[in-house]
Parts: sequence; C-alpha cells; structure tokens
Amino acid sequence: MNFLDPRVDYIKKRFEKIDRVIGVSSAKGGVGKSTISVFTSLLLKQKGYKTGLLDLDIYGPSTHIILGVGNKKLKENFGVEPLDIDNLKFFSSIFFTDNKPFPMRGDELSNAILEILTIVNWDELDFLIIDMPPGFGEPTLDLLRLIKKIEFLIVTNPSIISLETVKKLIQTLNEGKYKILGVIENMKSTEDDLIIKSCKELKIDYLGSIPYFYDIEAIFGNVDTMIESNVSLYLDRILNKILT
Amino acid sequence: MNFLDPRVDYIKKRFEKIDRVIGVSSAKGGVGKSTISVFTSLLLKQKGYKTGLLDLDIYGPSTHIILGVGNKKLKENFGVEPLDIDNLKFFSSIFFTDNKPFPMRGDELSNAILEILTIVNWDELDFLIIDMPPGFGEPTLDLLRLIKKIEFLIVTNPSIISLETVKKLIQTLNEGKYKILGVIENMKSTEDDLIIKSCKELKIDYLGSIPYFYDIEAIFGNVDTMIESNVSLYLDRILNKILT
Amino acid sequence: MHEWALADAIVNSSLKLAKDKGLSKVNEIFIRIGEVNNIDIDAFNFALSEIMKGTILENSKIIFNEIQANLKCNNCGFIFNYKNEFDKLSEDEKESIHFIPETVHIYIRCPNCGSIDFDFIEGRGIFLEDIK
Amino acid sequence: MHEWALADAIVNSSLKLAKDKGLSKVNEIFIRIGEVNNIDIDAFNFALSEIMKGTILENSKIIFNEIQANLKCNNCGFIFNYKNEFDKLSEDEKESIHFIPETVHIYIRCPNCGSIDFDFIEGRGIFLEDIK
Ligand SMILES: Nc1ncnc2c1ncn2[C@@H]1O[C@H](COP(=O)(O)OP(=O)(O)O)[C@@H](O)[C@H]1O
Ligand SMILES: Nc1ncnc2c1ncn2[C@@H]1O[C@H](COP(=O)(O)OP(=O)(O)O)[C@@H](O)[C@H]1O
Ligand SMILES: [Mg+2]
Ligand SMILES: [Mg+2]
Ligand SMILES: [Mg+2]
Ligand SMILES: [Mg+2]
Ligand code: NI
Ligand code: NI
Ligand SMILES: [Zn+2]
Ligand SMILES: [Zn+2]
Repeated sequence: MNFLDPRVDYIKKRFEKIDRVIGVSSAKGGVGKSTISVFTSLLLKQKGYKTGLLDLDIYGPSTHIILGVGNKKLKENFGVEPLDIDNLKFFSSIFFTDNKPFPMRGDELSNAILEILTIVNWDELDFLIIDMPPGFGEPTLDLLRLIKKIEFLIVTNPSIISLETVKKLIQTLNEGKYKILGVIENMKSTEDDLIIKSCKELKIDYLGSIPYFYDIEAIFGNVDTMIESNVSLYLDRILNKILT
Repeated sequence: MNFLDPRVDYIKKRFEKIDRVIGVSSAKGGVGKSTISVFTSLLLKQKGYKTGLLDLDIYGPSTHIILGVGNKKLKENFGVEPLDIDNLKFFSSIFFTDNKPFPMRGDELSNAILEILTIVNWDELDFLIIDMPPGFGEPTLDLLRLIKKIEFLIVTNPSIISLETVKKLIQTLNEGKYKILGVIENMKSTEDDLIIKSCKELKIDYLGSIPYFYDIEAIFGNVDTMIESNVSLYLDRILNKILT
Repeated sequence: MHEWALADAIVNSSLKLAKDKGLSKVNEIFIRIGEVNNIDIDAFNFALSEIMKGTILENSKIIFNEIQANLKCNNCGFIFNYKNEFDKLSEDEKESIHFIPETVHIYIRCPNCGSIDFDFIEGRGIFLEDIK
Repeated sequence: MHEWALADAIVNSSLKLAKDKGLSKVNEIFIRIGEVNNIDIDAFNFALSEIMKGTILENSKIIFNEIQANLKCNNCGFIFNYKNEFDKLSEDEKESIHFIPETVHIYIRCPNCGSIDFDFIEGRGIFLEDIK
C-alpha cells in the first residue's frame, strides 16, 4: 500500500516529550534484560524521575512477573494510559493478550509494536526504559528506525556465548552511530575478566557488574523490597554513571 | 507473487530421509537450548545414530562456539554438505556470515531458513537436532508448517520467568497437536519442584534435570571431553527416555 | 476513547501532507480504515473535527474508505473472511483487537486447519489516502 | 554446484504441477530467477536436463525469466538497484549471497543512509512460473 501510515510520524511526536529513551538490549536471551529493566525503572522513579517502563518482548513478556502485575484494564485518554505502579508508568502487551501465547510473523509483530508506540500515552517522561527481546529482528530495527535518540544499555552475563552475540549487537549499533551507554555484566560469580577485556577491545564503557543472586526471584513482585535489595545496591552505582 | 516456490515441497522431500526431527525449544532465551542441542547430538552420534545438528538461531548462533568450530568452506553435492565433525553432521549459518551480525526482518529470516532447509543435503539421518531461537516468530512457525513430524524437546531453567514463556510454547504446540517429548530442567541448583509440578499440571513428561555446572564453558570446544563430561552423564539418562 | 489518539495521528499526518503539497486550506480528507481496527466512526469523526479546529483542516469533509478484512493461512493456504470469525469473539477479545489488531493471532484460528499462522491480506490499519 | 539442488527442487515441483494439470508430457518450463540468487544458468540448465531425463519433463524447453533485483530501505525509503552494490563485493561475499541471498543484509548497506534495514522488492528467489 502506498497510503500514508500516520503512526510513523505520530510516534516521533509522542517521543519528543520523553527526554531519554533507553533500550535494555543484548540480542542474547536470558542474560537479565528484563530484570535490569525493571530494577532500573524502579530506581529511577525512586530518585524522583518521571519514569516509564515498556515491555517490548512481546513473544516472551517478563517484566509484569518481576513487578508482580496481573491483568488490568487500562484507562483511555488520548490513547491508552500506562498502568501507574506507585508512580512508575508501565505498559506491557499482556494487558491485551490475557497472558496467552502470541505467536506471529515479524511483519505482524512490527505492526503490533508500531500500534503500541502510537496508542500508549506516556505524556512527559524523564526516562522511558524499554525491555527488549533477544534477536535482531523487527523490535530492534523498528526502534532504530523510529527513535533515533534511543540509547542502549547492553546486558550480558560472563559467558563466551552471550559475549559473541552482544559483540554483534555492539557492532551493528556502532555502525549506525547509535548511542551506547555501556555494558552491564549481570550474574557475575567469579573474578573472570572476559567481559571487562572485551569492552576495552570494543572501546565500550564497562559500567559494572551485578552478582549472581541465588534467590533473586524470591523478591520479585514486591516492589519495595526490590528497591531495598542488593540488586538495587549494585545497579544504583551503575546507574549513577549514566545519569550525568 | 503467485508463482510456485519449489522450496516448500522440496524441503518435505529432503526431510523424508530423516527419521526423527527434534526441535530443542523453549521460546525463552538463555535456558540452555544450544548447550543441550550440542550435547544431545554428540551423544546420539556416539551411540551410533546418524545424527545431524542444525543451528536455526540465525540472529544469535551459538552451537559452533560450543563445538569449537570456526569458519569452514562446505562441500557442494546436490546442495551443500553439512560439516562432518567426527561423524556429526553440522550446519550453521555462520559458514556464510563470516560471523558478522545478521540483522533482518522476519520475512527475510523466513526466506533464509527456507533456503537453508532446501540446500543443505543431510542425506539419510536417524536424528536431526534443531537448535531453535527464542521467540514465537518465523523459525517456529515455518518448522510447524513445513515439518509436521517434528518433535519438541523443551528446555527451561528453574525460573518462574522462563516457565511462563515455556508454558505458552507448550500451549501452542498442544493446540496444534505437535509431539512434545517432554521438558528438561536445566541449570538446576536447588530442590525446588516448581518445574516438576508445572509439568504435572500441563500433563507433559518431566524428563529430568541437569545441574548447574559452574565451569561448563571450560569444556566447550573439546568434543571428546564434552562427551565424557557430567553434563553428558545427566543428559544421557534423559535421552534414554526418548530413544524408545 | 483511544480513537482520539488515532485521530490526532491522522491530523498530524494531514498537516504534514498539506505542507508537502503546498496547500493553504484543506477541504477533503480521505481515510482508509481497516475493518480489523473496529473503529467507532462517530467517535473518530468527532475527535477529528475537534482536533482540526483552528488548523487549515478545519471543517474538512472526511471521506472514510472502509476495507473489509481478509486473512490468509500460511499453513494451508486458505483465505478467509475476518468478520465471520470476529463475530464469535467475546467483548473483551474484541476490545483487545480494537487496540492491538495483531491480537487476532491470539483469539482467532484458521477456520480450515486451525493454524495460528495466518496473515492479513487487507483490512488492517488506518491510513491517510489523500487530502484535497 | 549447489545448482543441482535447486534444479532438483524445480523438477520436483514441475512434476507435481504436471500431475495437478493432468499433463502426460511437458514441453515448456517457465522459471523465474531472481538476480540476487546469481545462478550459473549453464550449470542450472545442465542439471535440469539431466534430472528431467526419464520423466515426462524430458527434453522440455526451459524458458528463464531473469528478474532484476531492487531493494527498498525501511529507514529512509530509498529504492536502489542491487547490481551496483553487488559489484563492489568480494568473491567470498558474492558466494555467500549465492547460497543464502539474505546475507545481503550482512554485506550490503543502503547507499543513501547506510542502514542495514532494507528489503527486497523483487529479484529474490527461484520460482516455477508455469509448465506447458
Ligand atoms: N543477578 C542475577 N542473579 C541471579 N539470577 C538472575 C539475575 N538477573 C536475572 N536473573 C534470573 O535470570 C533469568 C533471566 O533473566 P531475565 O531478566 O528474564 O533475562 P532476559 O530478559 O535477558 O531474558 C531469570 O530467571 C532471572 O530471575
Ligand atoms: N547446565 C548448565 N550449567 C551451567 N551453565 C549452563 C548450563 N547449560 C547452559 N549453561 C550456560 O548458560 C548460558 C545459556 O546457554 P545456551 O545454551 O546459550 O542457552 P540458549 O540457547 O537457550 O540461549 C550459556 O552461557 C551456557 O554456557
Ligand atoms: Mg526478557
Ligand atoms: Mg541458543
Ligand atoms: Mg503479513
Ligand atoms: Mg521483505
Ligand atoms: Ni477505542
Ligand atoms: Ni551454486
Ligand atoms: Zn489453515
Ligand atoms: Zn536508507
């Protein structure tokens, strides 16, 4: 079709009201993107920033589990309003999927993402944290295309397998001259410096590490405990580096 | 286009010569799909089965790292021949990507997958193990569409987050009446029975667990050591359940 | 009424297009509406006219081109009409599709083979066709 | 020569189509070849005639319809000709694309904006157009 899709420009307009858009990415799965997205947005709102959290992992949404949010009906107001969780604005596709499987091909996924970016009314924000899915498909390509000011917070664990994919992401972002805030090494349990060394080689900021916490899931769902947790302690030091 | 894509029927023909096609899946990332795919195929070929391993995680291929295989030129013979690793037939897109990032939209990914299924000449096999990417997009949908006899070996770790996505995969496969071999609980480090219980509820076979091995990556790249390792010891017991 | 956001997006694009076309006044706006979006046309129309007030679009005639939705199954090739399947859904399911049309993949199956793997051929999305 | 596999696939589909059409002998086979696949036509032709031997396709005339490849950038909208970009590649890169055409996403960039995010408009793939 050669008709004008009004979403493309409207998304740009919506995002003008958001100061900083941070994509939490790694291209690799299971490294802690969702966990770090949630804790990051909780810490930012705790510091008084107007903060939003958008779960764009539509095949495998997880942030609602970490936050302990069930199905809710969202209010409508120039689109739909994100859920307000004690001042954190939160949107996940689960509000429309009844938490059912949502299999679809990439062009449909892209359409769903554009629709979400169009209709969710974040209003003014200091930070929008976007929890990204693994891979190099539509979610990443559409954000790169639509939100040029997006900054990337890259997450890896201390594994050669994750590192391999993370390197590819960094290469792609560098080539497109996108802003990379740096790398967080999550689930660190030894003094191994594989990731630190690789960051040096790649000329990327190594922002710090978060230890492997055996029982991390025990605090999921309890926002206050999460903010007071050791995870937050470590993450807070890291975030201070990117808040300047 | 309304022209006939000869790949669709040809893929079905190629797969007629393969006895059992096993997709190692979870829809969730980082749970050990690639690790289990590699160890499974090594164990099967060790038992004397004609075995192939296909890495379909084209955004984040990992099996070559676990196997310790670098860039190779494949032989051509009615297509391209998979690499022969001491009798294991192995194909990964990395042989054509120079290990560079391979970002693309889903329809292109689908095309790449169809091309690979068309040109790779597995010849006769007892088992083809397919390492699946996370998500619910083209790789899964195309396999469901093209290879009706595919069986699924589902991998999760002992996490509520992974379980949530794995449940959705099982629901989708059940609905389509695809064969599910069962669930492997990988990286188990406590006696928690979350996964066992959920398998009962879902009426899915719980095949067993593989412990969390701190230094698992130390043996990656050394095929003989991998076959002799504790990982293989645990996995072997699991595989015996699906070899009957 | 999330129709307000969609109307706002259409107005935004119409103003841009008017600029590109060098128009100082717009009299007609042609909007293509896919059946799947299940738009409340009255609400949409009202939102449009409110948002257009004070712009060069004010008082434009809105011409809606409503497109029936058809789907094609990737598994069996069957082409099917959306409406028949849609009518079977609950109000909540209909509402989800209204907000995110791709949720059809959750709530609808190919009536021929039961597959989840189908695509829209047409009838999805809201587009600005033209302005005059 | 991986052309053998592609030829085998075309023969496979032609035989099926002949059956569907109720043909007892085929005389002409129309094949659409995308530029991106960079097929060695002589080798392909040879493979086809060898594989067709002893079937109702034997001695058919093969009519190739070669389609130029054009790409469209999703980032900036630019439409560009594939050939110009292809000519700049190394032999190894060309060979990768010959096997898996989508590897263009690795080796080629939008000449206007440098983006990796472009799609084929046409000129990718090998299709059976018709048989007679
Ligand atoms: N620092 C940590 N220590 C221990 N487990 C963690 C840590 N961070 C995340 N996890 C766990 O690891 C798994 C993957 O985390 P998740 O945030 O879902 O990753 P991703 O979003 O990258 O797929 C989850 O089960 C989560 O509970
Ligand atoms: N049983 C295990 N114990 C410890 N680490 C493991 C185990 N299985 C896999 N891993 C590690 O976990 C990470 C994810 O495994 P991987 O096979 O890449 O998962 P997936 O393919 O599901 O993304 C890798 O770094 C791998 O080395
Ligand atoms: Mg996640
Ligand atoms: Mg993997
Ligand atoms: Mg489609
Ligand atoms: Mg395309
Ligand atoms: Ni509405
Ligand atoms: Ni060839
Ligand atoms: Zn169907
Ligand atoms: Zn471009």
